[in-house]
Amino acid sequence: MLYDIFVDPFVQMYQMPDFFLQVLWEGFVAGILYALIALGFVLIFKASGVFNFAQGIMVVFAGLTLVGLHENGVPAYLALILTIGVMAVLAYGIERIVMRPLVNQPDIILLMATIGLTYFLIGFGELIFGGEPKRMITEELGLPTGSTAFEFGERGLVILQHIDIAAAVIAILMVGALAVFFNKTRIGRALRAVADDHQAALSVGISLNQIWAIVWFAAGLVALATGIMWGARSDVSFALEIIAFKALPVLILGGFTSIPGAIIGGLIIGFGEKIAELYWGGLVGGGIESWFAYIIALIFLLFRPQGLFGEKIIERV
Amino acid sequence: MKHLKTWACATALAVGVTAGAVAPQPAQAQDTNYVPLLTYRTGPFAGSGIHIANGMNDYLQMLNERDGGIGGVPIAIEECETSYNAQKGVECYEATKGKGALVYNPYSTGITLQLIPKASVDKIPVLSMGYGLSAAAVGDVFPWVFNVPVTYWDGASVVINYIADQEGGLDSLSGKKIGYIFLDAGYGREPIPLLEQLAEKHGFELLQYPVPANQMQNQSSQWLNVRRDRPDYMIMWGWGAMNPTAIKEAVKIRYPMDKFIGVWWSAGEDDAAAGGQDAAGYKALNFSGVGMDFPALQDIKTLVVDAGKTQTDPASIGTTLYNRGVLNSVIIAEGIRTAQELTGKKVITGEDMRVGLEALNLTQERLAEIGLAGFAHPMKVTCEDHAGSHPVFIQEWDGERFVKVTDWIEPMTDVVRPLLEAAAADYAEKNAPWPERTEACAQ
Amino acid sequence: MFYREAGQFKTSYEADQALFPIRQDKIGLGIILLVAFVVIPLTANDFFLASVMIPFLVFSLAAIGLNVLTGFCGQLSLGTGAFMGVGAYAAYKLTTIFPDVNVIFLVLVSGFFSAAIGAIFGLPSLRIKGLYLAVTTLAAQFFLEWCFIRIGWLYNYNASGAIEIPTREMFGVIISGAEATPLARYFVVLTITVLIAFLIANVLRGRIGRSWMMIRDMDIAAELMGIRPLQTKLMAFAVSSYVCGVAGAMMVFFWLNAAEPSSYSITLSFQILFMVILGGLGSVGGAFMGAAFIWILPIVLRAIPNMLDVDIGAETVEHLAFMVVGALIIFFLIVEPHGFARLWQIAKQKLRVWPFPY
Amino acid sequence: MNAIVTKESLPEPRPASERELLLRVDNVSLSFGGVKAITDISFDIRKGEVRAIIGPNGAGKTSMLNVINGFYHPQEGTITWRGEVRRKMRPYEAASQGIARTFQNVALFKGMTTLDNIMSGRSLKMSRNFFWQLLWRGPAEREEIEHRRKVEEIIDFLEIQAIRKTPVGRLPYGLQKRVELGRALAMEPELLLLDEPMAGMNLEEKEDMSRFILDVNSEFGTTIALIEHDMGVVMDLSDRVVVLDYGKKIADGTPEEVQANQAVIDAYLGVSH
Repeated sequence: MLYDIFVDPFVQMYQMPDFFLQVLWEGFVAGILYALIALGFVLIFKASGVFNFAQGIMVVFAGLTLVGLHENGVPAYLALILTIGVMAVLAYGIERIVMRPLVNQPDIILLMATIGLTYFLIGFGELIFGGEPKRMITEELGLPTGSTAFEFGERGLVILQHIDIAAAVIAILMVGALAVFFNKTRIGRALRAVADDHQAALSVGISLNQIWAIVWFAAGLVALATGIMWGARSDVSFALEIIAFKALPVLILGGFTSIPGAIIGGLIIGFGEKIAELYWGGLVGGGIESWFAYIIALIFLLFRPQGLFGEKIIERV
Repeated sequence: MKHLKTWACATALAVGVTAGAVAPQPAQAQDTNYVPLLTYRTGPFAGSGIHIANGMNDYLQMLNERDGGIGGVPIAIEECETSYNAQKGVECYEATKGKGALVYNPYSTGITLQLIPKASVDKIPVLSMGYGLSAAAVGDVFPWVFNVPVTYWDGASVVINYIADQEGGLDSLSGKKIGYIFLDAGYGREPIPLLEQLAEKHGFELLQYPVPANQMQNQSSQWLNVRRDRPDYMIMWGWGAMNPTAIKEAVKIRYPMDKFIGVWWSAGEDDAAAGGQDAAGYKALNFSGVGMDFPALQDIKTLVVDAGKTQTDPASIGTTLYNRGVLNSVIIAEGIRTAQELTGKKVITGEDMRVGLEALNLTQERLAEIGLAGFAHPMKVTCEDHAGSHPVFIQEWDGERFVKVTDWIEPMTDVVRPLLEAAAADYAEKNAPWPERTEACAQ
Repeated sequence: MFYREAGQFKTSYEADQALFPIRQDKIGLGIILLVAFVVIPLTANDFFLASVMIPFLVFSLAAIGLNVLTGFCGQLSLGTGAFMGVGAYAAYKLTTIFPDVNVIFLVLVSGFFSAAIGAIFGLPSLRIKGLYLAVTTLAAQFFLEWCFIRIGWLYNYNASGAIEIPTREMFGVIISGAEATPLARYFVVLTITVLIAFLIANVLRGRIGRSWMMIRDMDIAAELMGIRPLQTKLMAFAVSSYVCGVAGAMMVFFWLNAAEPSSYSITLSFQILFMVILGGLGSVGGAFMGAAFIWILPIVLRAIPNMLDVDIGAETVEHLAFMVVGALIIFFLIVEPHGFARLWQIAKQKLRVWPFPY
Repeated sequence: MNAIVTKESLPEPRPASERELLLRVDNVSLSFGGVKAITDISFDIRKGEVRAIIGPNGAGKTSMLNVINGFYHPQEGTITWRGEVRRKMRPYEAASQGIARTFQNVALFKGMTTLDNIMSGRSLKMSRNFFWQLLWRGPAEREEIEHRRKVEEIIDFLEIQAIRKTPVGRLPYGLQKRVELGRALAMEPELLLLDEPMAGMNLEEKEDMSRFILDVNSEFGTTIALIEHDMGVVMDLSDRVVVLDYGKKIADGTPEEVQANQAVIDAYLGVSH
């Protein structure tokens, strides 16, 4: 037993290095996707202090809109543009109808409002596009399919999916674009001001409503990218929502306000759960992926409640 | 503290609102046979459920349009949405049983299990066609439950039989590795005892890859494990969104698709299409006809679908799951017809339906008569055997459609039947006092 | 005019601290109990009892349980479904181990198992607050769900992987299993729910309930007033999980009859959470109203097309129900964050001054 | 000076500095990640006195109270409470030993009524366990009523009968402060820490509050340590004053002594160090 826990997994990693590399790659890809979902959370949390539970469903909703439009005869790229438009309308609507009347409410109320939003979007999405899973229009969008295999060692093989590579590239580009947006543009600077202090931002003439609509839209774009990538890996359906929960432990590790934190947290969870599942999961019958990330987060919280990058919390009275 | 005070309103609300709104609709008019269909067109398993629902609905509707029902009595069809959710399943059951329901087809193992003990109490049979509790095939213990034409254990043994054929006999299974990837729920776990027993008997190694229900779309770990273990064959027990994801992942790790065999619930065109051309060679069990070259299906197309009387997408007629739904309705319809013949009544009850189903004898000739020659294997239900048929065939995905590649393959009845009987006895014991069979055998 | 407390003077603190200090409320409660225990059993049909009242009462109890934790103690939990599952599996195991013991007693005992599990998962609450705590309860949800599937002992290694409820009787009346009439099951569920609701209301108005609200409203101040945070929170977790566990056991024993692990999934957690939000955080009465609303709304929505003879697909109604529930949650959070319970109080306030507007 | 009621108008048995020692702070230092909040502070509080802690903003006054009731744990130094030396203590332990306090920004339980808020101060004195609470009738109810009587006395004393059943969130600021004082009094503390009890009040409210503080001190014999910015109030109310600046003690003595102290004058006038 002890051998199985402490020795055997490492022996396996050493004996099958190609497989270990493949596991790392899968962990990396999963981590990138978790990080993308988490990124959407962070954007909104930074600007408005709202923990957007609906981010997961926005991923599905964006993907579903894209595929649904295409199914109804809209060409792929036009569908993409229209979907971006839909996400913009959605962002504006959420800001106007949900967020604005709830300004200054306690966190927990805002969280619950986004849970309500989640249910609304599930019903709305299924009502319009139907409840069955849909195939992502990967090829139509010009995204690469297929895979490349690298020989490794004597009979080793590492297979990289082109779509996964594309996901990684797009994720990096998005993070880069967000960094530029936050640091170089006027709206970006305003966003950071809002994140620091709502009142102060207001007093220097920044329109909170506008800013919030913009962050929700940005989160919507991130959701769309995530939806396309994850949809290409499996299917677009509301069952994806449960996977979006994985962003929560990611956020706990990375902190709620840190974009690099979201990325690193995502990667830790991605690597961690794949390695745990493949090398240790068998000991308890496998399938531990469904809860492993949460337990990591829980244990982590006990020792470092402020997250990886957060500062130590000093309580005041 | 006035917290309790307000629950005044709660009950008032509950009573007031519901009493008006959900008062049971009057029982169906006396000149119809009422068949409630528990379906799911939404929820995580909608992808599979929609086609089944359409197939079931359309065939019965076609009978109404073409023949004016069965034996001259129209069928009252009512769909009730369960979303594959046990809460709603029970609600649908309670809402429809009072209207003279003849038979229930829950399309969910969970809901089937809830209904099994109720069937004998409420005198309405449960028809779980190729799903539910395998042990229910033992008619002596479960007089009210039918799982024609085949149980999961039959299916699992057919897969092993087929693999043995490919390898040159059951003896050559020795030393082979067979992987089993399944939905980690009662449904996927059910075949494990049989597979384990066969593994011991024939000397192959059984490797298990459970897929948790909330990880259906995130299977890369399971398939990495497959890649590491390199099983010679893979068997899949999947449903809903699990199927297309699994096929994609299999393609991804370059698993030889011709050695990948799914159960009949993993046999949907949509499932295999997720892997596209690369999935060519993927095999699945099946017991209902492939394609739409059957007169009855043509009738459905002209009388129901083209007439705009259903939600069915015309392209889906003839697909595996749609045809599965049709077969389910064929069994219902033939059960009603048999019951009418045996009882001499036109409008029958659930009890009559049970008798009809138990005497169901769907021969080649009869299949041809109803315009479905070769659509299914002949079925003959007996009082002891509520599965009544058992053989299944294997179809293969050629990149665009499923093609039947084997003839009907017999299951290992010698292994399966004792297991079924043991399981039935176990069920009866655990649910003691389980009622003895009192229903007379009509044969 | 009719609802007025003028002229009702309280001459003792006992009277002032009663659950229903106003006479009309006492009468109202009496009428409701009369309706619940006498009128409904006499008049309702099986569908109303089995598919409306029983689920409504089970959910009400679960919502009271979650309300203790979230509404009164301020600890957000998304693991309610799993805690209910612990109760259900514990009750199932107890009936197999002690087949001769009264099943109601076993259901009530099963709550202690979920209380213990709840307290264990409540431990991090000492250091973790708010949203962070929600994640730890998600850990409980997913981990326990996995256990229900993986630990065969929990479901007696049934081939189906589900728990199936055996037939049990009390005083010669069958109260569980398929042969139990809806009426018998209704009485059992009603009695347990009313009893537990009453006891919990007692706890909430006393020292312990106050200490939970202190933690909820300002944990630091509460600690400086001598409240031990860990003890108090753990007690809230345990009491809440006990109530949820009993509700979960009742759910399978007196309602569903058989349950797979997926019956206790995160969907159930959200269902209960919505009942608590809509009913009103921190209100026992609100739990009943929230449960009534969330459970009955879809039934009514489904019945409407039938009544109007409009042909709407069953799934469309389902989607609409999702949308309506989601929209209503947002609506309530915006307009009246305290849910139905506060609306009811406002209505009573208006009634008190009726017919004058002020 | 603002307050009408002054300490001088009340009888005084003997000078504060000679009374029995209640609490002594010895060489306490506290820092947060390198930032020093309190440096090497020592002073004492004696039974029955009104002790003021004053100083400019950021002088470490609130931190000092937080140290006394166990909310912060000092890195160095000791606290002697009724002759027992302690260093680390949880806030609830401090409360159970008879230290109560109010807060700079009102820290009432916003979702509860005035009555419940004050009842919450009785938490430590109530003991009926969970099972009696479940039953309610009998011991739990009797206990509740017994404490309710005590709370009603406090309500009468603070003249807030009319808002008994009002949720405190809806009360004006001045009344909230009064309820908070009531809540602390309900604990029947030996030592009552008041953190700026008159901040943000108008003249009339300040006078009321001053009267309550003096009444508490004289009628219940409660020892009081208070932080206050209004120098007039401080000078009128307190027996002895300790002055902090930049986390250090710069003066300690009677109001008259402190007023004359050059270091205090410098600190308040902002003379550079």
